[in-house]
Amino acid sequence: MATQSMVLAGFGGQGILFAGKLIAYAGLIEGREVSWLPSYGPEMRGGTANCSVTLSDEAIGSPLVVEPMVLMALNQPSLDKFVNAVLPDGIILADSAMVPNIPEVDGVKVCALPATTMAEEAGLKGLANVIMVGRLFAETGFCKRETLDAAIEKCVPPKKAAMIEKNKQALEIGIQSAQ
Amino acid sequence: MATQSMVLAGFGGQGILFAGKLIAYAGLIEGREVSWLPSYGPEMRGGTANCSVTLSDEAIGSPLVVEPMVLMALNQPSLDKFVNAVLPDGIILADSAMVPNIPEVDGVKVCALPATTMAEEAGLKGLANVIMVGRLFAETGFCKRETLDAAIEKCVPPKKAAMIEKNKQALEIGIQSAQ
Amino acid sequence: MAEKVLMKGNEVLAEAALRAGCRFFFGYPITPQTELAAYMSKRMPKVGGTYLQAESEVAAINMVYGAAAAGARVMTSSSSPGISLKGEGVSYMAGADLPGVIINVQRGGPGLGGIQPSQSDYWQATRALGHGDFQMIVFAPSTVQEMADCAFDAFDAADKYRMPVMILADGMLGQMMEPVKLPEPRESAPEKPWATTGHQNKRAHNIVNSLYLQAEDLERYNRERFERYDYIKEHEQRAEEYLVEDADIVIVAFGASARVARSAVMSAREKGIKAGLIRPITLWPFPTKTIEAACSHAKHFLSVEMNMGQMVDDVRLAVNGRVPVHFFGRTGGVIPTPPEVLAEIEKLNGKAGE
Amino acid sequence: MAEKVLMKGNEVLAEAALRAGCRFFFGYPITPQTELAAYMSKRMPKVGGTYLQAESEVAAINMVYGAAAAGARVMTSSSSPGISLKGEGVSYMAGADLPGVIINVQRGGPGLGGIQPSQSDYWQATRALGHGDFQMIVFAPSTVQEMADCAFDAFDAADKYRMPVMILADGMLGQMMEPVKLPEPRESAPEKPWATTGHQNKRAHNIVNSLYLQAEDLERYNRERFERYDYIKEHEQRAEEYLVEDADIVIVAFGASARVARSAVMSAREKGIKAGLIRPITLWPFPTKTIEAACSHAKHFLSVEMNMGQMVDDVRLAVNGRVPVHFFGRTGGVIPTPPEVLAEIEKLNGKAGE
Amino acid sequence: MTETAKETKVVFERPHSLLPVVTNYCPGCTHGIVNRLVAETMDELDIEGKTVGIAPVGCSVMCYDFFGCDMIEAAHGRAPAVATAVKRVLGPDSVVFAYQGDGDLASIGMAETVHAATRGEHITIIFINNAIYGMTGGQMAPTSLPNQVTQTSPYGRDVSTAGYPIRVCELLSSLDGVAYLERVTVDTPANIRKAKKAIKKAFQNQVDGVGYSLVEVVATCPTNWGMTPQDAFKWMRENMLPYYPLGVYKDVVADGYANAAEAAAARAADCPIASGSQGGAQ
Amino acid sequence: MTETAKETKVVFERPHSLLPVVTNYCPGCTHGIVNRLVAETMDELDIEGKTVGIAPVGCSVMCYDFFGCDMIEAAHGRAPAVATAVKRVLGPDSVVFAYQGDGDLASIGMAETVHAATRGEHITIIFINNAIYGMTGGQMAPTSLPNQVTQTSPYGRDVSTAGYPIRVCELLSSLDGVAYLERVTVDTPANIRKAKKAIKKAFQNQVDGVGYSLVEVVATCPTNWGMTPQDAFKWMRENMLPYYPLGVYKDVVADGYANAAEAAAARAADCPIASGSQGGAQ
Amino acid sequence: MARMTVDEHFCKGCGLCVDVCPKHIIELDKTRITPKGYHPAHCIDQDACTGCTSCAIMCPDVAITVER
Amino acid sequence: MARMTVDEHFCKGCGLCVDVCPKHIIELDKTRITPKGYHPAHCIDQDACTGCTSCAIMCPDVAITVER
Ligand SMILES: Cc1ncc(C[n+]2csc(CCOP(=O)(O)OP(=O)(O)O)c2C)c(N)n1
Ligand SMILES: Cc1ncc(C[n+]2csc(CCOP(=O)(O)OP(=O)(O)O)c2C)c(N)n1
Ligand code: SF4
Ligand code: SF4
Ligand code: SF4
Ligand code: SF4
Ligand code: SF4
Ligand code: SF4
Ligand SMILES: [Mg+2]
Ligand SMILES: [Mg+2]
Repeated sequence: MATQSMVLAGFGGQGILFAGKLIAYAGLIEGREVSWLPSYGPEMRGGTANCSVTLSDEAIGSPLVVEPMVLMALNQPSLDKFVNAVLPDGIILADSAMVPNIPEVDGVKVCALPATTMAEEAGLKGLANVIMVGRLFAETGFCKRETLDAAIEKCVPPKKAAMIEKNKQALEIGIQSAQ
Repeated sequence: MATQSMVLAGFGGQGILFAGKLIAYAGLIEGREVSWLPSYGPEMRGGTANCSVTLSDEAIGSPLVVEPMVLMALNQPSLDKFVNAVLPDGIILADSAMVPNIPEVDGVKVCALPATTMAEEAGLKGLANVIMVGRLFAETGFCKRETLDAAIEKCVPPKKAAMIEKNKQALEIGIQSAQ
Repeated sequence: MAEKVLMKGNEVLAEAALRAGCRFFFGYPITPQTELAAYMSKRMPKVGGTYLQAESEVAAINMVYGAAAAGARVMTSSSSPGISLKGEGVSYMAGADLPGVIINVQRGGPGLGGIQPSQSDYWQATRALGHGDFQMIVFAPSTVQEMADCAFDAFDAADKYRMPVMILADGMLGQMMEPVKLPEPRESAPEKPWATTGHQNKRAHNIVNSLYLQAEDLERYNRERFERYDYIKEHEQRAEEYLVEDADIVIVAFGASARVARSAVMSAREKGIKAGLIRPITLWPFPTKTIEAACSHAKHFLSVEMNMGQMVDDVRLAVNGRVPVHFFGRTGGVIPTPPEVLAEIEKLNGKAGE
Repeated sequence: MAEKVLMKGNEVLAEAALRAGCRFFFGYPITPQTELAAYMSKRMPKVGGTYLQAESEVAAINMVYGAAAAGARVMTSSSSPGISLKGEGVSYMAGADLPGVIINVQRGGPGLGGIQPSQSDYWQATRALGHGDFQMIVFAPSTVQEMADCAFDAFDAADKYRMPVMILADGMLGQMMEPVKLPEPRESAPEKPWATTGHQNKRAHNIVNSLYLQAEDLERYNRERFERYDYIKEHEQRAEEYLVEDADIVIVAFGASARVARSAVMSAREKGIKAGLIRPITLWPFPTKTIEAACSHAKHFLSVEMNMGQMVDDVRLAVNGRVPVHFFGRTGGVIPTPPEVLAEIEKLNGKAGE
Repeated sequence: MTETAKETKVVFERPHSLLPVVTNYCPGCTHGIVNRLVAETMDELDIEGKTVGIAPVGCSVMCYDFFGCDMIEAAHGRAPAVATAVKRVLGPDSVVFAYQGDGDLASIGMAETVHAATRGEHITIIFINNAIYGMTGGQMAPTSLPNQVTQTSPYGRDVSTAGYPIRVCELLSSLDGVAYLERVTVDTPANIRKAKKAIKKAFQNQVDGVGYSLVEVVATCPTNWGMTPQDAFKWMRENMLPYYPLGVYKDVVADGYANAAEAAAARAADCPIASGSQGGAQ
Repeated sequence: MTETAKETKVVFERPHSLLPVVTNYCPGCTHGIVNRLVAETMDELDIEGKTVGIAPVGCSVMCYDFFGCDMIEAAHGRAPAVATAVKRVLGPDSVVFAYQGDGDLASIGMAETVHAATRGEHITIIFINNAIYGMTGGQMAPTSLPNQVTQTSPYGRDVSTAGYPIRVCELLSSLDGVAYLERVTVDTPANIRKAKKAIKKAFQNQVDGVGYSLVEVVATCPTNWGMTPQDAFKWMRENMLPYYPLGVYKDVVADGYANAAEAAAARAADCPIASGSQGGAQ
Repeated sequence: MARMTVDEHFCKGCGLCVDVCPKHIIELDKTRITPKGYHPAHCIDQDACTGCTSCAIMCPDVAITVER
Repeated sequence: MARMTVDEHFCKGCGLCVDVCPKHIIELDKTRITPKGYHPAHCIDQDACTGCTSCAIMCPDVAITVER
């Protein structure tokens, strides 16, 4: 499979880094080369957070994704910041509950889904990020389906069994949203 | 006049650095190149002190005199330390009141004078160092006679007029001791 | 065999140090090495070790000095401004022949600078972290896996040669996660008969010291130390070569920038340009032998750094005029991109025939 | 015209700084720069200036930072271990574009080392006193007279280029007395509209700062600074040449060791050996032009230093492989003697025809 | 505002000395309150134009962008040294303050803190004690409480290995150079008014040449304590205030002296040389 | 000695823990006396074999050659940091002491001093306050008296610019980690005996795990004070002792606690988290 | 007639003003989100405002102006 | 029968023992100078020595041994 390069971005607290980790673990489980790089911004709170994730079958050079195949944006400033960097034939996923203004982009597929609202409605508050990952899977098939569940088991501490279930649910909602 | 290189050495408190300064000032007054370098030993008190003095008509290279033309030794350890470094045709001046054991050295002139005793007898306690400079002048003529007095006036603060006189006296005693 | 896990570079440095037998960590918080200290504070109490947050970087390095004197495997970590404060202490370690590992997860400078990744402490690490004639061995890992491996090598080298050893990382390597297979924990610890552990009335007292008031004594000790350095230069140079064998254009890059350079070399090869990469793994001793070997076919050297041009001096010293040496760098925390480096390669390729 | 007086190098640095308009001195005692601070403590109160003994070298350099920010001509002095502690502060000065003069009266290292003269902080001074991409101008006087002159040049350069400037002396120069003609006191002080003096409600607030959280901003400031550095490299290189014109063997030496080398060159010439001396007066910028010019006739370069070989790298970089470059040094506080250096020259002379 | 302006006037607005800049502080962070109090003080004493502020390294590092006076960003912990020099250069007519966090002031900067205090520098220190390293993400501070969980005391601060918190006002109170020390907090409007009074006094002391003044503000860090701003105040009241009692720890004027120098002289009255009645050593 | 040995026995001789080495101290310097007292203590407590001493940078730098125990020479001012680490490595069975001058301990090393104290490190500090930088030739120390003439206060220490001397025992007494602080002097055999008692107690405390102990010795520097050893003692008695009163400044055991930890806990009794009755922040 | 206004450019939705208002007339507007991602405070009953300034004194972001 | 002896290898002639001896039986020997340049202390009346050890306690250079 070709190298997948992604940028995930949103407000701090929206679970951007966790979403990236989930994807990275999926790569790891499938034995691929993986890198995950957070933007560790200014040494203070607030503002936006983003991370670069790369999955590849070859050794990964720079882990900083400047021109992503995939942009996952959970707020407006993040979308605005990265929208023009997405590669031709790339894909943009935006949480339309948080991003009022989602533009069309030539040669790029844009998926808008109200993940935050969907999460709240499903009793999965705070898991919009995972819904987005589900949708990303549905759109790109960046890994096998079962790998995703395994990745969640890696990323959520075993003690929090209930959370594992909820995460899987969120994933499924995201996947289903593509139908 | 050729370059004169000297090492003056003794216990701390015997006025070694002052003697060197006197000689250096004599050189300065006569418009020569001059350097004066103390050994600033370990950062604690006690032990021996020495300094290198060079007078020259050309720019002075290393101010550290390793092979002196003149060694002025005011105690035994200092004499022992430097005696073998003196150049052929050089001269050693030793205060025989402080240096019990003054060897002969091939090709080097050795002058022993009991400067400390002479100083005490003349009521010039603490000026053995200047007596030694006087003798050095008598032996080598490293400057003009009147320059020596001028050097003393430079080195002793004008406030201490009495000291200036005593220093001049000590010089004279040193000079006379060579007759 | 241990399975691969995803971990941040900073955490891997910490975990690998523990596995290498490090039981004493003294540090002071600073971005972007935070996770390293946080990890240590969690794990040390569990393994009977000591995590101590010192009052400052100055105190931390002097604690390293003390723990090393007492015979421990000990480490500190910081980032650029904090490393500057350790200069005196590291010089004391060198002067007293004490082993210890210092981690610098570099950020942009000078001054408070920024907190984005940088390589602008190269000179400080390889030439003069402190005053006086001394060197440290400097490892420059380029992947999270290599960070784990370097930690072992660093402790071993420190003890073997009785000297401070630095791992020069940067914010990118420290913050990123990659799969890593952690080395098996080390059991045995080296003997240190010189350590000040209390003589138990069984031997003469040991002294750990760097003061020699007689210049001749100090010179003798310095020369002995430099004989060790010569041995290290001969035996410990390390570099990775990537497509260098037939390369016209040889990039030299370490750490984070080497990853970027590697991508650029791949692209260049795709375009038919014979580019290659020498990646120093030890910055001191600098892998001069590898550079020299490449002089036979290289038409250009290009040093790619995340600074204003520092390692390029070492490349020039090794090349010694035989081939032109060029520099490309970004500073202040900007990470160069593969296309930028590729553009430099293409520029040189244009010149190659001249 | 002022008459010549006999003064110690340390005292001359102090007096000349005062005459150059320095009215703020912050220091911490250390041998062998003691007389400098003592002199300042005597004289400053008499001229309405401030002598303040700081609690440490760290505090002292940060006081220099503060005084410079407030627009003063300010200086600190120390010796090797104390200079290491100033690294962070100097890097901050560079990052905030603050002028100030730092004196290093070097002693033997590493560690506590010794108190005899040394040149083993060359790399630290010219490459990396602190973290990050920055440089200082470094003056290396070789006589007491030149110490007086350098003090003026140092303050002027610091203000002109808004950067820290170092005078790199050593224990020998600091402790020795030579005749000196002190420069006339300077009257005018440069305008510093950027200084934080209180805006008196007349202008926007001034900020002295080195923090740039956006990597691109930090890069821009760094690049601007390096453009200044390039200008300085072009315009401020200084060196003295002695019998270089026809020399086969060109010694490169600065400060105290240049005096020794000069004696050796004289002896060599007496023996009919065509030796010459290039004496860098600025160590950064290094006088590469002078070195390069000598490449046309030199058969050998010999770098003579009071360390284990540091400046020799800069000579090699300038020579760039055109001529063999050799090194002779003593370390730990041992001052090389003219006969030793002569012996090295003779050795090279034997090779000269090869 | 324009319509109602005839009848009403503005009774609270942003002080002039606080620039209209959005701070980098987290929501509910006490740094913002204290920044404002300092700015109000500058306005009320009309000293913005002759004041130079020193920003620390800590969450308040960028206060150089917030205060209207001239500002200097100091190295971590060295603000007192920087302030010392600035005051020496600009002289008694200037006003120099440093704004520091607990890591900055009481850990790495302890030597500079003690020495600026003992020298009796005519400067004002505003000290924010939030029991944590805020900027770097919540490590243990010298003032973190026993058993307090932080990033680097994950099992709670174990005083047997990590040591005891430092009470800064108590520590500095023995030093002769110190004129005024008060510990305040800002959890309610009433306490904020008291804090303001203390801060104003600390600046006024400088204007009057009384000596070194420091105000310690017991503060919160909602983000790194992992609490809402409201809960953070509650936790602070319950745990920090018993450990760091509010109040005046030193006030030489209240003690009946004109300034720190007079108080120090009284304390050294038995010492001949200190009383000037005898030549020095040497 | 051999002849008279039948009838007499040696009642005073060089302690075993003090090697038969001529020190670098000046004639009449109190460093020599205190070095001996430390060595006697090691002999009497039989701890030479498990003791590691930390030498400072100062006139006593070379005490690594004088003491019979293992020795480490620390960077100027950093002895407490070095001692901290050594003690942590060697554990409670070891004895670690630092021997420091006033420049070393109270100037450049102030942060390390305060923090080792507040951490309650189980170490012993012997602090020689001779009101001067001896080793570097007589510069002003943080403890130099007001008006004292030194190389860098040539017109007498002007407290208005050079600041006030620091009283170290008073300063450290507010810190919870501290178990024992006493100020002594060594100008007479009687005072030397008292000093010995204090030093021995400071070591015994460490053996017993009571906590951080520091003994400040008001000392002389005949050389840099420019006096005979005898006159130096006189000057010290007249000027230093009024400024630095002798006595015990803290003794948690005398206060009825088993150790510093107990005393600290009592002081923090009102603070829920410090008393362990509540979880931490976060 | 008193009046408090919140400058949403500065407000970070910390809610400290909400708790401190003796008249309980401040709320965070959960329906809105500022460009920085916060729910801004606003006065829900201007007429009840006494102009006591408590909210403004408490506000860490100096987002509140009070007129009276 | 008490006895004090001075080891001249250590004595620096500081005179502190001289002042402290209650029997006034210690003097510096002005006629002699040690290799380090000091006039060493010596007991001028061993019979008067009480062995009180004051001199030894005071001696900064641990040059004195006292027997009793
Ligand atoms: C020399 C140095 N060491 C460490 C740091 C990293 N650092 C930045 S802020 C900070 C601590 C901030 O804590 P505090 O002073 O309590 O301020 P707060 O953020 O809590 O307001 C540290 C350790 C640095 N910038 N420089
Ligand atoms: C970093 C550093 N700064 C300064 C010095 C120089 N220095 C050596 S000893 C000393 C002060 C000694 O004074 P003190 O601690 O009072 O000890 P004393 O000699 O009086 O016993 C200083 C400043 C040094 N060696 N290292
Ligand atoms: S991290 Fe804490 S101290 Fe820093 S701004 Fe946020 S709440 Fe305030
Ligand atoms: S200089 Fe002073 S402190 Fe140092 S050894 Fe001499 S008398 Fe003692
Ligand atoms: S206190 Fe200020 S920042 Fe917080 S919600 Fe109210 S207006 Fe907004
Ligand atoms: S001014 Fe007083 S009454 Fe009005 S909104 Fe603010 S707190 Fe409430
Ligand atoms: S006290 Fe000791 S050193 Fe001093 S004179 Fe007496 S024996 Fe000698
Ligand atoms: S032991 Fe006592 S009596 Fe004997 S010499 Fe010493 S001080 Fe005098
Ligand atoms: Mg804090
Ligand atoms: Mg002292």
